[in-house]
Amino acid sequence: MNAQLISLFAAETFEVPANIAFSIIAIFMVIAAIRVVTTDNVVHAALWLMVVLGGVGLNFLLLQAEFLAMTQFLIYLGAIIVLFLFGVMLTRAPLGRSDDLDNKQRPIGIVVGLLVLGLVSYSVIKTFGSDKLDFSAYDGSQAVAGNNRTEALSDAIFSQYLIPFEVISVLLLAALIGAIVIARRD
Amino acid sequence: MWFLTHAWIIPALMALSFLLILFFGKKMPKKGSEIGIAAIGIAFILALLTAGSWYTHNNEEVEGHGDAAAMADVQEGCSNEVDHLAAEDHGEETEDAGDHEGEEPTDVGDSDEGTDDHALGQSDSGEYAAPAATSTAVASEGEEEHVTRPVVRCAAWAEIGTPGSSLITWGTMVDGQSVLMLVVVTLISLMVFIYSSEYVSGDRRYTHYFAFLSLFSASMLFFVLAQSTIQMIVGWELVGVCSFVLIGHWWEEKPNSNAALKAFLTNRVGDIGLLIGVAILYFAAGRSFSILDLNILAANGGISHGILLVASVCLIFAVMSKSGQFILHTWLPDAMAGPTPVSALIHAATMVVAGIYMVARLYPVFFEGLSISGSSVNFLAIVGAVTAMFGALLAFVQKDIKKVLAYSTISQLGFMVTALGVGAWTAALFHLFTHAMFKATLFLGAGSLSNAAHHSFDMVNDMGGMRKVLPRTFWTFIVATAALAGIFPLSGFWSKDEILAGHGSLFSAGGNGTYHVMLVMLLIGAFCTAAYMTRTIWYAFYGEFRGHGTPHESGSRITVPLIILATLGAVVGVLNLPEEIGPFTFPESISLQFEHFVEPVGAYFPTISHAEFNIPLAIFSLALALSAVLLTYLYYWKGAFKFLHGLSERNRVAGLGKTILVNKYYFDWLYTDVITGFVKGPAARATNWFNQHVLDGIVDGTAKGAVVAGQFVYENIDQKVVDGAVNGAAITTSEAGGVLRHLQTGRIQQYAALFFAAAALLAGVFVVAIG
Amino acid sequence: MTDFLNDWGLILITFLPLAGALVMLAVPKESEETQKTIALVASGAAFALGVAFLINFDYDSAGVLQYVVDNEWIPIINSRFILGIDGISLPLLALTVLIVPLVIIYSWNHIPSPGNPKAFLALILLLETGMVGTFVAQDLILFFVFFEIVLLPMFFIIGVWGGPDRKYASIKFFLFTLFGSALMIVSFLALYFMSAEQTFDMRILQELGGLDIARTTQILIFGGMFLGFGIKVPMFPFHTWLPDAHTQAPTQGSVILAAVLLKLGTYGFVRIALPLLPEGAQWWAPIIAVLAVIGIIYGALACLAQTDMKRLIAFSSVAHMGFVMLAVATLTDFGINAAVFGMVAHGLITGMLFFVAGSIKERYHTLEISRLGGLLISAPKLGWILGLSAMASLGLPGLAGFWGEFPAILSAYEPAPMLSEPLFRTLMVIAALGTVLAAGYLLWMYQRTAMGTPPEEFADDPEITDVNTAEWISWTPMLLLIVVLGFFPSLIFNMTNPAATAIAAAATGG
Amino acid sequence: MLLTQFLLLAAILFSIGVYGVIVRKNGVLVLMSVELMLNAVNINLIAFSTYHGLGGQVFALFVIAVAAAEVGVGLAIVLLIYRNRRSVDIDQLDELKG
Repeated sequence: MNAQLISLFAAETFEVPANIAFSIIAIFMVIAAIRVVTTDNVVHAALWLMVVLGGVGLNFLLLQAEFLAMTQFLIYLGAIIVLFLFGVMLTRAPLGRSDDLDNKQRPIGIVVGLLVLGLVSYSVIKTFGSDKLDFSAYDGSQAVAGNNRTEALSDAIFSQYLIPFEVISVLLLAALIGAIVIARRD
Repeated sequence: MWFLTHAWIIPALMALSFLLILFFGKKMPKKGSEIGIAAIGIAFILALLTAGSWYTHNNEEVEGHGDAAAMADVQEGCSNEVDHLAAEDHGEETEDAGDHEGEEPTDVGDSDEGTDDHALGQSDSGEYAAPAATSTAVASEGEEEHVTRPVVRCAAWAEIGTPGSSLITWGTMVDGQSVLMLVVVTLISLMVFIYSSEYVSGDRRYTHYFAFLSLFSASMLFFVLAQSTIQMIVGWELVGVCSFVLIGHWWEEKPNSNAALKAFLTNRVGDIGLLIGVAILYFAAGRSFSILDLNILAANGGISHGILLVASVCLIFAVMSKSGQFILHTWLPDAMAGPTPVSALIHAATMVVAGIYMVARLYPVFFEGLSISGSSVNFLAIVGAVTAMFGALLAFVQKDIKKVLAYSTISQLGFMVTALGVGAWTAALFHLFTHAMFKATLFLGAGSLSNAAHHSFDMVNDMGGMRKVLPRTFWTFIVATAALAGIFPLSGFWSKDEILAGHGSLFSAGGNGTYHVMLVMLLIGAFCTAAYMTRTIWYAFYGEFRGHGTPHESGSRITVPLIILATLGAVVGVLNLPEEIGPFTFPESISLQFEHFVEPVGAYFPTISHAEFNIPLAIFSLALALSAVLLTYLYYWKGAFKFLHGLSERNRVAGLGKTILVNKYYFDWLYTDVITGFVKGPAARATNWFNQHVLDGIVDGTAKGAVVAGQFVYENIDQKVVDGAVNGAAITTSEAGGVLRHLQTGRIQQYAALFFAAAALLAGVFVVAIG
Repeated sequence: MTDFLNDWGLILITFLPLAGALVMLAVPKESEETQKTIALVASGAAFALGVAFLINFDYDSAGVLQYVVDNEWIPIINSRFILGIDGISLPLLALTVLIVPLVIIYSWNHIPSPGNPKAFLALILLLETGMVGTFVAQDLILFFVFFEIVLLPMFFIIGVWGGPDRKYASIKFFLFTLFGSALMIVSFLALYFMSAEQTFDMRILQELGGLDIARTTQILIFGGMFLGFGIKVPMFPFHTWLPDAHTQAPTQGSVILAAVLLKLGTYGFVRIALPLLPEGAQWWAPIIAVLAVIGIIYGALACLAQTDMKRLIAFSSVAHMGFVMLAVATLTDFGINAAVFGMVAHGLITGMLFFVAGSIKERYHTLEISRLGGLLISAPKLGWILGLSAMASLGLPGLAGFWGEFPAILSAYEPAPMLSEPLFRTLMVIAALGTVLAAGYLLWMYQRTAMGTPPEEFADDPEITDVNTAEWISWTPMLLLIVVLGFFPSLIFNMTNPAATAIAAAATGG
Repeated sequence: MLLTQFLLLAAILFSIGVYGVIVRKNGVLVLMSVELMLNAVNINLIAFSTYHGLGGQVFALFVIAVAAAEVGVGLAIVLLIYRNRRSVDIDQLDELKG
């Protein structure tokens, strides 16, 4: 497939089903997210979170960031959720329902949340209005074909963003060690 | 010629011997003494060969004329003046005789043929006018022109100052005077080395002893051969330090190390004079240390009289310390704390005459500076005469045989200095020569005596009647004493008489000036010398043995050197027989040989006149000496002059005199207790107090002041004014905080809510108002 | 080889020790042998370079700077990174790179308490960089930087490894020298702003010869330098930090302090103050000479009152540096030659004396002269070495000390034409008197410590042993040099003479 | 597809996350809310990257990495708190109270 074909595919053929898919996914995600912050079962919260994260991954796919999507599935769904579940269990959180998961700031939380939402929505709509997505920036200077987008990504990581990448690796290492140091029994 | 140009081998050999003994001595079968004896033996033979070589060189027909020819053996670059002369002479020569090879002085190098050719070339090309700076002596004598041709070799030592004109050199300056000293030093050293191998055998530091004896010989020879004054300083100080080490040879005992220190420090005091004198002469001679330059300039009016006077007074100061002249003589008797052979070598025969040698070496400086000619008094002569007389008086009250000899040495050195002071240059050196022989004999004899008397030198309490047990020591001692007293025909008679005649006073004529007072003082000194030596012989050899144990004669390694030296001391007088004694005339071939050998004639030496031998003076001084011997003999042996016995106890004046003598004119008290005591005690303590309290006090005070000021600033300004403002602000803040603290719930989530709300509001302001 | 030396020689010799110090930081604290080896290798490499310089140096043109390195450094103040050596720098450079390895060898088994060879050796290497840099820097700011670098390691060496009173001594040392440095940098800045070129380049400034600065200004600027350098020398009356610092410093510190650090001051006078400010120098010369001679006599008298051996040697430094300063103050070629020789000789001899004193302290645990005695019996070789050093110190001919002392006295007889002859001649006589006092205090010290029989308390002390291997290795080169320089002074004078002649000419405006 | 739809979705998720952070008492749940916010940001990043090149994706990747680290450390802290206090109630952590 050449670049033209992709853009064609993206622009027209895929337009409607993608929008439909997005709507469904978005609804599920919003519901799931709300459940995450409102459910009274910790384990359920984790499971709902899984739904949200999966939705995010699907969104990535829609945005044609397939590598990121894969990463999202692998790391979030695979690793982080497991980590949360471990956390839940290790802290002896009540596995069933409990009435004591929220504090008394619910009104404040709602106000602040809506405030943030309103403001962000206002500025997003005001700024971008009805801009259409085009994926031309992905192709940029290089002719992209097949898997080459991932290739370009890796190129970007290991050339332009090499130093941040290294810093992140060190950070990961530090976090790893830090976590061990903090959590170990001594 | 080879020996004259390579005289440096002799001191180098001894220095090598020093190093060998120091590093390998202890491993040798005889602990290093054999290295020393072998080295000094070779050195002695070399010195004799050098002397022979000099004799031939000196008697060679002088080819060519003028000083340039005389200085032809001076290596290029060793002396600016000589180079100057040579260039001048050479210039004239090439003018007159165009056929000459034109051998430039620059390529002389070290080839002796070159210089000889140069001289030959001159003789070929006929007569030349003497250059400007020529010696009038040569010309005025008229007859045959005998000019001394010193052989000078040098090497660059260092260059300080404008390149090309301020080279400091070291090297050898060989002429009769230095050859004489070479022989004296090596001869006495050889005898002392042999003597020591028995005398100090089994000593705790036998090897070191020989090492430093070698080093001493090396330094002394280095000094004697010096080509520049700075080299003289080096040699001068090095012999000083060897003397220090050897006097303090048995440093475990405090008095010995005290004596060593005293010797070194006293010499250091004199060295101030040497350093300053040399500095003055260096600049006066146009930045040159070369002895030849100095002498040529001084002898020919190249240096102003005033400068020469100051320089010679400074140098006399140095002579006072090194040669034990009043008022810096006090170290010499104490120096007897060292082993006896050391006293013989260093403190009688060689090192102490370094001062005499230095004056003789730089004689033009003194001759011109002190106006010796035609005068009747000068500083040098006074110092010498005073020393000669008062030193001899001191010898009377000593109980220690070595101290008697030490004062005798001081007195005899006084004779030499006086001789130099009155212009009797040859006489001084001749006396130096003869004195070295018989005084070494006396010291070594004293050592032999103490060997028998259980290492005591107290002749009053531990000796007596030794003549039967120590016959060889006795007879050599007698001969040397007679020589010292100046009994005809032993060597001392001839040399002393020459000195006396040189005063140009009382019966004699032909001296450089008329030094009446000095002559009288020397005659008193000579009288005393004969008397105290007779006294010494009485105490040591006659009467009953007062010590304990059974004394015995020393071994052959002690007695053989004694016999050799005594023989020499007896006969060397013939080396300088006068030309005529009354009706007798000695053939030229045997008269005044010493003078011809030693005394330089030429541009680098002043014109001095020589006194004739004078029969009335000789008879008078001989009579004085004999009468002294006789009177003392009567006093001690026959118990005559009863009223004199115990006089000092009865008579106030005599008692006072004796007290003064016993206390050595209070010089020791003055130096040790008053001056040194003051410097070491109050002066040093005051300085230290000043340092600790005043200077350090200022420093510490400043620091403390800074701290106090800081504290003041801190307490008043910082704490009250600045802090006041700060505190005021703080109090306000704190009260406001008290109000606001209720906002601080510690609940993170509240903070988060506030944070998000605030952020959203702020962003809203931006978006709505600006965007 | 020549190219290499030209391009890299001076940079390497200056910074190799620093590199060694940095490498040493990476070595774990426990592996002391490695640390010592690194220190030795670094300073040894510097020494090898020093030897290469000595061999390749062009002695015929010792009066001009050689091996010049000239790079941009701080363009905003027109300060450049200029290194170079001439006949004045070279002997001192050689002395420095010789002494430091010897000190490190000596430290092999003499690390002073409280131990920690890593820090100790690293500080010594840092010190070496500072000292070498001072001798080769040809830019005033660069010179100042190196001059100050020296201060800190020495402060720590005294303050950490010193004797019981180390805090007082180290702070005194630090503040004293810092005070001088402050005035010195002010002088440098004044020189910069006053001179036409607005540069710190000593070569240019020397060429200008202060011609464009008014006489009174020169005198003031020289005054600042006088304090800065004079404190370091140290000259009377700024010397009081020296005895305390020496007494409290560990042996190695004392040796470096005496051997090299004091020379920074005199070197500053010769290299900077005299040629850059001729008229100031001529005004100050009599004052310097008088203070120098007071220092000679004063130091000697103070020595006589000391009861502690190290303190005595410290005061003798005051006296000896007095000779050096007297020679400098004559403003003659003779004097400056004598001064540089005197610096080298004093470095070797007093360094040696401090080494011996340190070894005695280690064996006897005291330096109280009245308690010592009989060293020649207890440890004969140590005693002889002390004797030789003492003899060299009192200016015995045939040993190195003489060639610093005698020419100094000599030069005072005929100072530069614009100086008062009677004054300098009087000073000459007084200075000569100082040589007698020097003999006095050194020999009395020697008599009381080395001669006689050992006192009861030390009679059979098994700790009192003779010179050991490390000591032999570190001392032999110094002892040899003391003797060799005594007989062949031209080894030094060959280097210094052309340079000294040039400086004397610059200082007298000729 | 419009850019805005993704951005709005992200905004909603973010606000919900903010709500969760403010309201939830259990430490683990707070962390989950934080994850919500981070994912919202990621969506934004990817959406914008369609305009501006791969940088956005790269940063999203980094955010994921950092989030993983954050979760790790955060959970460790929560664990520690639990171990010390037998509770993960954030309400009780009021040492910061003035």
